[in-house]
Amino acid sequence: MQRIGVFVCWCGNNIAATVDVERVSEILSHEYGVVYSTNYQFMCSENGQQLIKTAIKEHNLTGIVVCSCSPRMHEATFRKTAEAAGLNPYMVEIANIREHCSWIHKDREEATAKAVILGRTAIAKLLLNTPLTAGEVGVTKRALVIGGGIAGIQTALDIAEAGYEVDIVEQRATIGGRMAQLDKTFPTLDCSACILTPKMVDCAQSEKIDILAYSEVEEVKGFVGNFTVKIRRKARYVDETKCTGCGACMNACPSKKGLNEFNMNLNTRPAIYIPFAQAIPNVAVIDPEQCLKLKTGKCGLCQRKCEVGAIDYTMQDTFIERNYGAIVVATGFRISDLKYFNEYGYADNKDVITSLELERLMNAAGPTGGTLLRPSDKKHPKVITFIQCVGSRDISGCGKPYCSKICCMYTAKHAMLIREKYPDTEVHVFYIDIRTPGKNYDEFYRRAVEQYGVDYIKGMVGKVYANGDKLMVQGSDLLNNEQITIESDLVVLAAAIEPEPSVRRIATMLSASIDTNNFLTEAHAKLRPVESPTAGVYLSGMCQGPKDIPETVSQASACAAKVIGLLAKDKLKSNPCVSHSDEMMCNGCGTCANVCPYGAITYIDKEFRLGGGKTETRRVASVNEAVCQGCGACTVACPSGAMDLKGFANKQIMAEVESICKR
Amino acid sequence: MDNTELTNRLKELSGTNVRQCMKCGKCSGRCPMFDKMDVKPHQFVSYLADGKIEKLQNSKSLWYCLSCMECVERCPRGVAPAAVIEAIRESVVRPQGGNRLQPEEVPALLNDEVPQQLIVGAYRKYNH
Amino acid sequence: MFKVKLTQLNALLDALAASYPVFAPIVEAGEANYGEYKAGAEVNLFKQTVKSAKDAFFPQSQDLMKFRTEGKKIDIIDLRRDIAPFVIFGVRACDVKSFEILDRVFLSEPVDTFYKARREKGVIVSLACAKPEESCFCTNFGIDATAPKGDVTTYTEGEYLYWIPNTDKGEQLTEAAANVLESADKADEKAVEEQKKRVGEVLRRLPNGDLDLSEFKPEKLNELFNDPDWDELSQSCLGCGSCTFVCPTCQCYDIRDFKTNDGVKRFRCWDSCMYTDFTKMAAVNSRNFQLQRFRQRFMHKLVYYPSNNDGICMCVGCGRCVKKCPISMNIVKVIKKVGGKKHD
Amino acid sequence: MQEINEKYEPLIVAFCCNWCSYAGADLAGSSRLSYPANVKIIRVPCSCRVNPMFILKAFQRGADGVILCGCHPGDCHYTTGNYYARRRMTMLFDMLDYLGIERERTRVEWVSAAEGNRFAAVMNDFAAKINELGENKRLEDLRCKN
Amino acid sequence: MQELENLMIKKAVELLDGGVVDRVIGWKKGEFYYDNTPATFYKKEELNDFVYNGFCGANLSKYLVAESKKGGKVLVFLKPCDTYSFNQLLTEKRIDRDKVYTVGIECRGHLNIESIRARGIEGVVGLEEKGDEVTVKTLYGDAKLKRGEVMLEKCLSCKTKKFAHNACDETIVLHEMPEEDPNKRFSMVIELEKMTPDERFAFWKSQLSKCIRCNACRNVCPACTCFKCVFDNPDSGIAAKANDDRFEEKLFHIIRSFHVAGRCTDCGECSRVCPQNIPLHLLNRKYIKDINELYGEYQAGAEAGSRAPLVDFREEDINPGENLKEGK
Repeated sequence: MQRIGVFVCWCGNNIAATVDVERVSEILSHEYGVVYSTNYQFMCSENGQQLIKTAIKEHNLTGIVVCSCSPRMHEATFRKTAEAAGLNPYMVEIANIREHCSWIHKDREEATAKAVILGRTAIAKLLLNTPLTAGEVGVTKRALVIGGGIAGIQTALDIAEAGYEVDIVEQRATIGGRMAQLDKTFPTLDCSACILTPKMVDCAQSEKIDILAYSEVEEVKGFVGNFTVKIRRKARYVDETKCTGCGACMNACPSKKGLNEFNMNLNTRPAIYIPFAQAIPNVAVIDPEQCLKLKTGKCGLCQRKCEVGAIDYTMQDTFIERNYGAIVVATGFRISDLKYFNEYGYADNKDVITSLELERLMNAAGPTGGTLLRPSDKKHPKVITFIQCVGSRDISGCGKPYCSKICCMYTAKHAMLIREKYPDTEVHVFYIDIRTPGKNYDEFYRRAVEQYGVDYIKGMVGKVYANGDKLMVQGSDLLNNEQITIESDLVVLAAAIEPEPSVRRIATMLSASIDTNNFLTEAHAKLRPVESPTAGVYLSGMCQGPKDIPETVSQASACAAKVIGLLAKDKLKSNPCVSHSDEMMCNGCGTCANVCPYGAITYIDKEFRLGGGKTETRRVASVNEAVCQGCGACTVACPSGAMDLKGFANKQIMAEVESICKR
Repeated sequence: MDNTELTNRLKELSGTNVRQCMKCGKCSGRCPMFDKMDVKPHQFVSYLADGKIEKLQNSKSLWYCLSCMECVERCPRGVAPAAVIEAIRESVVRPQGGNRLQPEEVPALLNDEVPQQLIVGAYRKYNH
Repeated sequence: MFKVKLTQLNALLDALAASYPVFAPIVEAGEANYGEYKAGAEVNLFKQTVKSAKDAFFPQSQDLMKFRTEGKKIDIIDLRRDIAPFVIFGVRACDVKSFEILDRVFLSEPVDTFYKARREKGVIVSLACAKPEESCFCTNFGIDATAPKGDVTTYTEGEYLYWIPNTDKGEQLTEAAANVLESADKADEKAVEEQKKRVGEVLRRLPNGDLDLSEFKPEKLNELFNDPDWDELSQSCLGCGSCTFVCPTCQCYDIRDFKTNDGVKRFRCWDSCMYTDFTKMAAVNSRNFQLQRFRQRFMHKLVYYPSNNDGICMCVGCGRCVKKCPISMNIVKVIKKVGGKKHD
Repeated sequence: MQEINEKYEPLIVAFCCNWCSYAGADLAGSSRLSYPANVKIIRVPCSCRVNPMFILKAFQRGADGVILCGCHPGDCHYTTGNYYARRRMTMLFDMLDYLGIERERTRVEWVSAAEGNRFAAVMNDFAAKINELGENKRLEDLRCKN
Repeated sequence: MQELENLMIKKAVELLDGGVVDRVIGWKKGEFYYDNTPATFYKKEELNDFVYNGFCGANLSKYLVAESKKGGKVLVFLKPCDTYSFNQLLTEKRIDRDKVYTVGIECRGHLNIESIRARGIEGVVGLEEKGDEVTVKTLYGDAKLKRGEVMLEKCLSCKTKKFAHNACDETIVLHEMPEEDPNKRFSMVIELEKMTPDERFAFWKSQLSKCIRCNACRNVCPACTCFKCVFDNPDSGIAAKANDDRFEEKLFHIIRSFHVAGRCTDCGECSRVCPQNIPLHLLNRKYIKDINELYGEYQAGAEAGSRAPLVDFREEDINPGENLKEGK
């Protein structure tokens, strides 16, 4: 039997002017369960709160209803008041008689009658309240960053800076990611490697950062603050602790025909290789598909050449398991497949290349040593045509519906760099729209046009076909309303970018939601842009959506700030208004987990007594209270009504309905 | 039929959503008959979107379009300029009554110069 | 004996309805059920009603009382109402017999006053069967479907409904319908006799007209209870209540409260021993498995009730459950299987 | 008819999600935008918390109209809640309509925390509609009326 | 039919003998040919009572929920429409697939004794099926009927005679089964939609007022496998046992159809078992039709593991009631 206290607030004149507060507290004092009812000028004031505290103690109240302003305003205040008087803070209900009553109704009778009903409804709900306690869980003070590109590096560095340990898991043999492949960066045109590699070195040197390169996440268990992650360390066949990165093995290797992924397959590398000069870790790796020793058992030259004995052909994948408090996804992007765009002849003509290939062709460490030469005949191209929006903004099903965001800027960069270095080169750019929002971005693009004389053509290319050693680029020039054909030596496609495909697997493991384009979904597009809806999972860089380097770095740091905020806590206090499943009624059908945006629901097998000495094992839902955010989607999806929401239980809401409808 | 009604009817007849066009001009970039056309393929889409039907109905382009579907095939927005042209063409042809190309007339019209595609297109255009 | 043309059935009912509320087999959305007759209603005397006639005396839901809280006071309000005499029309012999079975439960001490009030005011107009069905097995329970009792007995033959008052109540009813009823003659009496003979012949060859009930004796209660065949018989039972709700003799009920906008109403409603919450008590349920509940139904009808009521079975062979069971499991199959072997 | 309408005081239950619509109602309040007093609001965490059972319960108890307000699609505090609510309510409304129950008695509106004006306008409009429709007869439970 | 039955028995014997399964779920002969009962057979000899004739409309898949909790493996015979329920139960993890051996069987549509009675043919004591003809023996003489006249509603508007994907370990099909049009089942729904709200209200009022709350529809429904139904749970706030007010039936049937919306495979059992012959399938089909139209074609149970439309969404879904506005 509850003992309820009712406190009607005048809110000065805000409520009292239109609601007869005296009468409201009088009428409510007769409600079932109410043992004390009063009214006061300002309940939220020091004195008002004292009044409540005294009443709770004097009348042994088990719950209170405050008829006042919106719960969004002072629910927290009155919960604290109740707690201070020894009452469970969730035994407090607010009847909103200001915003929802006194402020909107002029008729005093009408407003008073409504206030009574709202008060009565709050009492009806409170009668069914149960004390709730916020759960507490510890936090493992270590973060995992999945992906070692600029996003992952920046996030890891910032977290390490704050004093927390971070692991970077990188699927490739080195960290650095896509940015390491770039030549120059817009809009300042500084050398990509020059700004990236120091950060890579910082990572390697940080005591707090553990780089797990050539590794993949295998399994994720747990929840915010308490993840357990199994990581596969792929066999390198080179002992990381011994290898000095001297490169002797590379020279010794007889199998030199492997395509160099770092150079976008534009040249070759040996079977044992270091991806690039500044690789971190600077350790060789053997391509098992290419290595003669691993394939045929005959060779072993590199092992003989290695002075430190780092090479081990018997190496196997190993697994490690670590605990983390937070997980950052920074899996990045790749260039999308152009197989549906044969009108541009990418597959048929060596001299039709993607922009990322052009980066390598222009880079001093690239296949041509930085001299721009056509892949086909190694001649200097005299006419270069760029095509924008290849596969972006395409809803025909062949490409991506979104704008890849970075192409306008990097194309302007390429055009400018080429005109700068090879002034005799003619550069044309077919564009649909030029999108250059960003600090100094539009100025940059205009410089390409005005200062470097790049020919921008508003229109799209219809087809590219070879004519001798020339590439004929036929397209429309919409401003001149002409169809033009440009005889070019090199065609560069600004291909759409897409999320790194492995992200799908990772998102599933993390139960982080993913959109139709495979970009991870943020918890709130505007207000929580670096968090996944799954608590404890954060998003950094391109995995969340197309963005350039400055934006990636800012997001990475924002993400780090969020992670630090989490790791700084010793305990996580969870919102106690969460779902819970009545195991006796749960069918284990799996419907609830389908609608849970947070992956808070799992299923466990449990034994039940059936009576008559019989038992049976049933699959039942189990809600992780630390992860559940209390939206209630599962409660309605559940056909048996086993799922209910604490604080907003079925019975409570129905009691409110009944109370309102009582005439 | 007032203009809005006609425009809507033609939009419906074309079966394509002209609002999806992002004005990239790829259709015109691909069109093999571009030079012969007074109104260009991309303009068919934007004129229809704007309800400028008369201009389209009076254009020579109507009769130059081969219905080769080059413009349709790789439109990134799933718009079909050829279908727009077809719709406009029908709006002109239908009121003319039965003066269409008959199958038996085709052999006489054939010679080595005429591209196959044109014959296919002609059937499509004049024989329904 | 009186008669009225079947085409004048509604006129007859209108005449009765002028003085009494009349419950008759009314067709609604293709099915016949007892319902209050209103002028123009479609009455079908040839179709077996889905629900039995027991609703007239023992409605599926019935208000008992109401609690009203005012402030912190509680008022208890009796919801018993005076019942005016009413007519229940077209009751077949099996259903007439079922009233006797219900009476033994509700009218023995302590008397169920709600039932008694209705039972006393009911005027029963019975109807002889003209065309028994294969599902009928009333003959096993000493019922003559051609000669139902009741305050008035009626027959449908040819184009007439024949009307024979049996009791004072029946005579009064005849008065009320005097304007519609005409006197019958010798030929009419002969027609009725011939129908009885004809139908009697059909009743004799009913496929389940002669079941062996000899095994169901109180002294064999334990053996019957422990019969291993209950398992198989109950295995496919869905646990729905259709057999119990169409049954004229099932009389289990539940008492529930309903929160209205003005206090709490306490009502009773039919319960079914097939339901999982049957005999659910505060702490436990004594029948946790469908086998137990299934067995309860048939043991009740064939053993428990007869042992307390002079050997009378709690079944009238109306065949409704035989027709309506979703999985075609029924009392006949139970009698044949369990009663078909010795329990010593 | 006129007489009955005069006596008839429609009862409207409004379920509002805590993050958008309830805040929108608060804003309507602080902007002193009035709407009929027979609209009573029940706060729920998200529109997806609203079970069709609640709506039917309200009608059973004598409500004449039920409205559900949530964040605009895409703006859900819990990212996807209102998408589920949208499908559920679409289905429920279809069924009520199919059973011949007046389609205007139930409604879903998306009201953001900034749309105080809209909240008041929606409630005024809905209340006027329910007033026009008259008493809820098709989904009433007579036991609740006396 | 006889040939099919023989093959089924042969298959059952083979699997029992081979130790693949230790019991068989099928139909057991009744008294009158039309009253077959679902039953479990443990021994070869018991299969003498095994039957497969035109009155095996009952969907056996729901029994597997309880069966797969027991030890051993069970053989079940599934008609094409039953395989959808089976898959749906797999989706909802109600059946342990490893404990069930499924044999899909040919179906020509099953018969309805109620339809035969509704034709005034009473006292049916036996039947004979020959091709498309059904001979009915009654206490009052014989009658001949066409199969198509007396089929179960669910068979008259059969959605498909194709087995659901991956549902059957093997199939026994002797004759080619006709292609069915999955949309023909919506004709009555469309007819109702065309009525005015008043007419619809009158229709449903008349139909639902017959409901006796026997729960047969719920208990037979393969989508209703809750340990405790909300209507039996006093804590749910809507528990009810009796038709105390007309509102109850509406509430019961609205909530029940809503709970199975997107999960109902349209097996038609609810209507088959209703003692008052309420066309309950029309409620479920309304949901199916609306889901198909608003959220894309979806057949529950076609694919085990598929995501039900009500636990899914698209950003561009319509707003509630939008499809009901005047003129739409």
